[in-house]
Amino acid sequence: MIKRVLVANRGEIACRILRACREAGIEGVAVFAGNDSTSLFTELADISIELKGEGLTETYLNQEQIITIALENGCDSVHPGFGFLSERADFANAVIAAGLIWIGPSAEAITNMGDKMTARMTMKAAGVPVIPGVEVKGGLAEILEVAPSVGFPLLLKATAGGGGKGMRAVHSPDNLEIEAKAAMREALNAFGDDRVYVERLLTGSRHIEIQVLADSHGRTIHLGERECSVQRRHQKVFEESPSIALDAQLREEMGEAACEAARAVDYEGAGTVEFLVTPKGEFFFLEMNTRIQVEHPVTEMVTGVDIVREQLRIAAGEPMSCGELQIRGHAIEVRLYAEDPANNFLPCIGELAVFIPPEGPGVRLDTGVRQGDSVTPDYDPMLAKLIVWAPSRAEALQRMSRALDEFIVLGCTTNLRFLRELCGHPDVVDGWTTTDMIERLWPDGWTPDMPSIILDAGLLIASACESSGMGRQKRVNLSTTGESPSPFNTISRRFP
Amino acid sequence: MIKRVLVANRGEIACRILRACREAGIEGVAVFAGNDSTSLFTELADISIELKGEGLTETYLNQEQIITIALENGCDSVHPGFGFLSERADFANAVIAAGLIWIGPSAEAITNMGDKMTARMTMKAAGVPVIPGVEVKGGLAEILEVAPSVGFPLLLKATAGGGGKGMRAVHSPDNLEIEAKAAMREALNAFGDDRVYVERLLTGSRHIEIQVLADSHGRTIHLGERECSVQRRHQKVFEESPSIALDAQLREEMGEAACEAARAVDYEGAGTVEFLVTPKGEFFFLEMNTRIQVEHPVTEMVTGVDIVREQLRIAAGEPMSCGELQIRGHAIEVRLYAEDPANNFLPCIGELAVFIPPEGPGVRLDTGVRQGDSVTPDYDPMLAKLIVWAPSRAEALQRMSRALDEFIVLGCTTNLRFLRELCGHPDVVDGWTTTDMIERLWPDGWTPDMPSIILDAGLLIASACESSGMGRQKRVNLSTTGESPSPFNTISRRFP
Amino acid sequence: MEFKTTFGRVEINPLKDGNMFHHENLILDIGQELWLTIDSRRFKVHATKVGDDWWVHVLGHTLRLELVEPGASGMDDEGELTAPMPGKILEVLVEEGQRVSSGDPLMIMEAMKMEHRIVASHNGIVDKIHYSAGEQVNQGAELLSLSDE
Amino acid sequence: MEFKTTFGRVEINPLKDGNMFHHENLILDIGQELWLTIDSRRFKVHATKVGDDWWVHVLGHTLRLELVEPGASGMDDEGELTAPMPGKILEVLVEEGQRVSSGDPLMIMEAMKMEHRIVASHNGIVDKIHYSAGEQVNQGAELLSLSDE
Repeated sequence: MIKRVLVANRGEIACRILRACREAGIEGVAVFAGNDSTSLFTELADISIELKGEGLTETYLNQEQIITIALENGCDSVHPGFGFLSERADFANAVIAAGLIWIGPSAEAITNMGDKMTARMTMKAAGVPVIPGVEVKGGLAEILEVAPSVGFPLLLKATAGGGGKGMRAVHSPDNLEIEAKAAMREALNAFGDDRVYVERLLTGSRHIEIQVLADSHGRTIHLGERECSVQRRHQKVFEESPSIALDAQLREEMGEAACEAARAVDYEGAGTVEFLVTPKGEFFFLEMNTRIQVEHPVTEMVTGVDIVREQLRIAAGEPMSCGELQIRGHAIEVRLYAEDPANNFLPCIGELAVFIPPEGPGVRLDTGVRQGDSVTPDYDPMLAKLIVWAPSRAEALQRMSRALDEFIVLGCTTNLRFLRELCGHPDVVDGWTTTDMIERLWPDGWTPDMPSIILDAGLLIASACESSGMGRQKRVNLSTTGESPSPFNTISRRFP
Repeated sequence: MIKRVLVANRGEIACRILRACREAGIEGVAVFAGNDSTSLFTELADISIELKGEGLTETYLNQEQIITIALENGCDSVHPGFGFLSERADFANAVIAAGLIWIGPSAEAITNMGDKMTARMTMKAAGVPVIPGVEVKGGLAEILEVAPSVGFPLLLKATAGGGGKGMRAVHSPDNLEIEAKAAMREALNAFGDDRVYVERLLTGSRHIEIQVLADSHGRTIHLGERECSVQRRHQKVFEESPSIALDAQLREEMGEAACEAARAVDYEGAGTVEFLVTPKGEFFFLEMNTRIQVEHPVTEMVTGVDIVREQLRIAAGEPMSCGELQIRGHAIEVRLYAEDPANNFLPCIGELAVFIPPEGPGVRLDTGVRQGDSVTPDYDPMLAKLIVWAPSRAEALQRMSRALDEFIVLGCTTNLRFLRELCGHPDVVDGWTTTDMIERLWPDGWTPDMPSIILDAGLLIASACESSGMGRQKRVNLSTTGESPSPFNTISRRFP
Repeated sequence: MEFKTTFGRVEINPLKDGNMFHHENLILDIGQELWLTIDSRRFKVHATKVGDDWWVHVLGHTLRLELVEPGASGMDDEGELTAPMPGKILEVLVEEGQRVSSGDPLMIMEAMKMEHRIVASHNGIVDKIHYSAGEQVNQGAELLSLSDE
Repeated sequence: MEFKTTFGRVEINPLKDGNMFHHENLILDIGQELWLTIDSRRFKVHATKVGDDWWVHVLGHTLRLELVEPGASGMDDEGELTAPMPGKILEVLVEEGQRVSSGDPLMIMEAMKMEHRIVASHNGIVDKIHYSAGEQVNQGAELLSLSDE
């Protein structure tokens, strides 16, 4: 029985978990760094406690402080979300040692899967195919030595890592050293471990992952696949379920392989097994993410399973509530980033002076921000996940396009227009999505296709507003009666 | 093939239809009265045309003007939404006579079902059971004459009507005359027809309706039931699907009866057959609504069928795209009204100075308003429909409660708190929902259950804000940099 | 400071300390947002002023608190029957000088496409009728007055 | 009025007529909301000013238009390499006086938990290096300057 959960995370995933807790009748305790004191997720918690210190290490990565807060506030469990401490076996152990329930798999499962080399070896032993490559135990020298045997293009990956950090594609030997150093440094900063391994870069492949759930009553199931091929900088921007590349047989084979992978490490909870699928339909194990995944909503929408709520049930020792796998319709997620796609997708900062999400049937927004919030360099630049469901893939793309047309963000550059054009691109419409598709479609980088009438209109609007003194006007009268609402309208609004 | 639809409606249903058009690649033309010139639905249209004139009769009920606008703007079809002209056979005929496609059933089907007396007779002939009652052909005198034979309590219903207008419950002969006059007058104002009929009031019954779809390729199907028992002033406030009162056999019997009803009038398009179901499981035909229904979203969420999009397909002569009926999970809708439940649910007006809808998984909001809009006496006081889906009824109620907790509306009295208490009431949790449940649970009217600490907190907040000059302050600085966003933040925001 | 609430008039004078306001075990922090602390738990709250009314949202409850200007009469309006919303008078059911009992229907008005009945709030005599059938009325307009017997 | 856009500097001087502004076949109505009319179709548009930048949303496109104050220099910044966002310099790969080619990596900085490489925008000589490894930089800070050969 779980009664009070500490959510050791922030932003949209903290909101997601806190809402699930509220629905389950479980109290949610948020912890927040000083610069998050007015963030949305702190509003959704039953109790919000400030983390002392500055920077990630002293706050969201501070295991001791988080566990102390959990104990002082009567929590019986800890949900780590994704990122941060979610794949830290030592944290899982510390949580359990403190007498709390860890909402996730065992520390052993995290260790076995979190270390990519161990995971490769475990999977090989379990008969799951892995990508050709070399596990590097030494440092830079060994990378330089083994790279030629793997061949170019190759991929350097942080052994301890995930989320694109410490990952570098190397297309020729000329860049190998500088990329290897960068990958090792990023890996060290992100995961405290600079080990890197070298893998063949399988171009033209699809990134397809299987969601698995396993409870303590011996049941391990899969919830079908997510296709997450469309990536830039090795981070996903467009995810969908089901994948058009899978037929029922391949889905069952990959689903069974994923369940095997989970069983091989006595997995409990929600996890994701990632595969690369080649154009020929071969699939290779990439890694297992031993936590809830950013893109879990697409699976929730096609299967009808509330994955976060099942996590809570499983951690409490209850059996999963979901029945037979039942996939219905099609779901797509796009990730709204504060980044400039016209400048190599470089992150941007700014102020969400206007942030108006789309509405209407079949649209879900998972976000941790609302109008008025600032986008700072302190945290990940993902602003929101926009997810749609529709009876068919074609209708889901149409719905996503409609929703993106309604979405308005002013004050910070985002990839909104890029996502909109992506949804209308013939290759996406046809389903020809591969991990290198952004480079393939826009080899010289993406620039917005802006008709001159749009630029003219923009100039007209800006100049008219400026010359009307709108930029310095103190207040605009909202009502027709002459009574103005308080400025608290502005400061109190929320778009969760 | 439909290419450009005129939407002859306003508010949330116009938004719903315009979004469906956008997704289907069909252009949407909105028509709006002068007092709707900045309403949300006009933004969602490809073209928005102002209706000349004042009042409903000269604008949204002005058939001639609407058809002229459709022709002048190259429309090939008209969608009437619900209310307004949606059940006017003469309008359907005029649209067709103008060479346009009518997105709805034939004028004959509307006439047969719209006139409640004819509908009763048609259903009797088709073998569908109807409620004991008397069809009145004369006026007030005949009502007074036949009432005793029906017995009290009885229900007076507008023959031409729907939506609670012209409907009056009469519990004793003393009130009969005044109620009959009121019902006739309301009916005349709302439908241009003051005929009323007299029916036995079946207390303790459930209001259950079956959604049907029929295309021009000979296929007539049902999409399961909606339970709409929880009503005040004969208008629904809480709807759900599926109903716990139906087992698979009763669902199939009622579904078959509904399809029979549709076939009896050669129905095409989306329609709803309403039944009263007694505690013993007998069901009686109430009426058929020959249009899209306010509460259609709950059916969409459990069946995965996009009913509005199917309407567009059917009107274009295409077959329905939906396959076998597949009901998954549970959906609930509540209607947010500008009304004071503590004052007999009397409508209220005001300004939506703050309007912050809930977000998160499984939540859908269908609304035509956003923050800053005024609620006027000109139109129906329904502000929004909040719909949730979850794997089970218990989880759907928990999710609805969570969503209502997040919903914030300031500046106009609403039934928000009433809905929140309703969702937590043991009778609702147990599913003991009957058409008279609000009178049963709150015989002396509902008043909010407000702990004294809430009142204290409210007073503290109001006095602190007032004494800080917040009520007259010109602007609040949103950003941390000293740069303020323009007041256009305020005027340009939208919460569709 | 005094407010009219649905539970009557209440006076409150919180202690101010910078951006913090105190009242019994409640602390309100007025910064860019409003945060209320109750027994060391903090909650985001919302407030806006429309006309003389403060609208407050706190812990799922919505309150409308009408500010009473200092010096304003402490009397509530009595004996007046006002239009609950703008609309049209359809029928006047009584005459001036007529004796009525609490609950008797006095007028019928139409607004938001529904009919609403104006009923006597107490026993009395119809003193004055201000509108006749067919007339438009604004919200809060005094429709008729009842004197006590 | 002059604006810096991603397509260069543009001057625009719309005609004003009450709340209506005209430019070629475009009409903007500035009231409580902004409505743009193009060939008799009307569209809701959105605008807000943050600092010197007007942000505009029109027909699915988002524009950032920097207002150029009258009399301001018409020169764009040239030869300067600025920090694209706030962050920390991790490594300086060149020295002052060094000749570099367009595309050569010059510095590596870290921000938002990612590494970003600062590369030479054109062939030239490193004139001045303003930051060394380990230093924090603000967005827009000039990191180093390149002179043309």
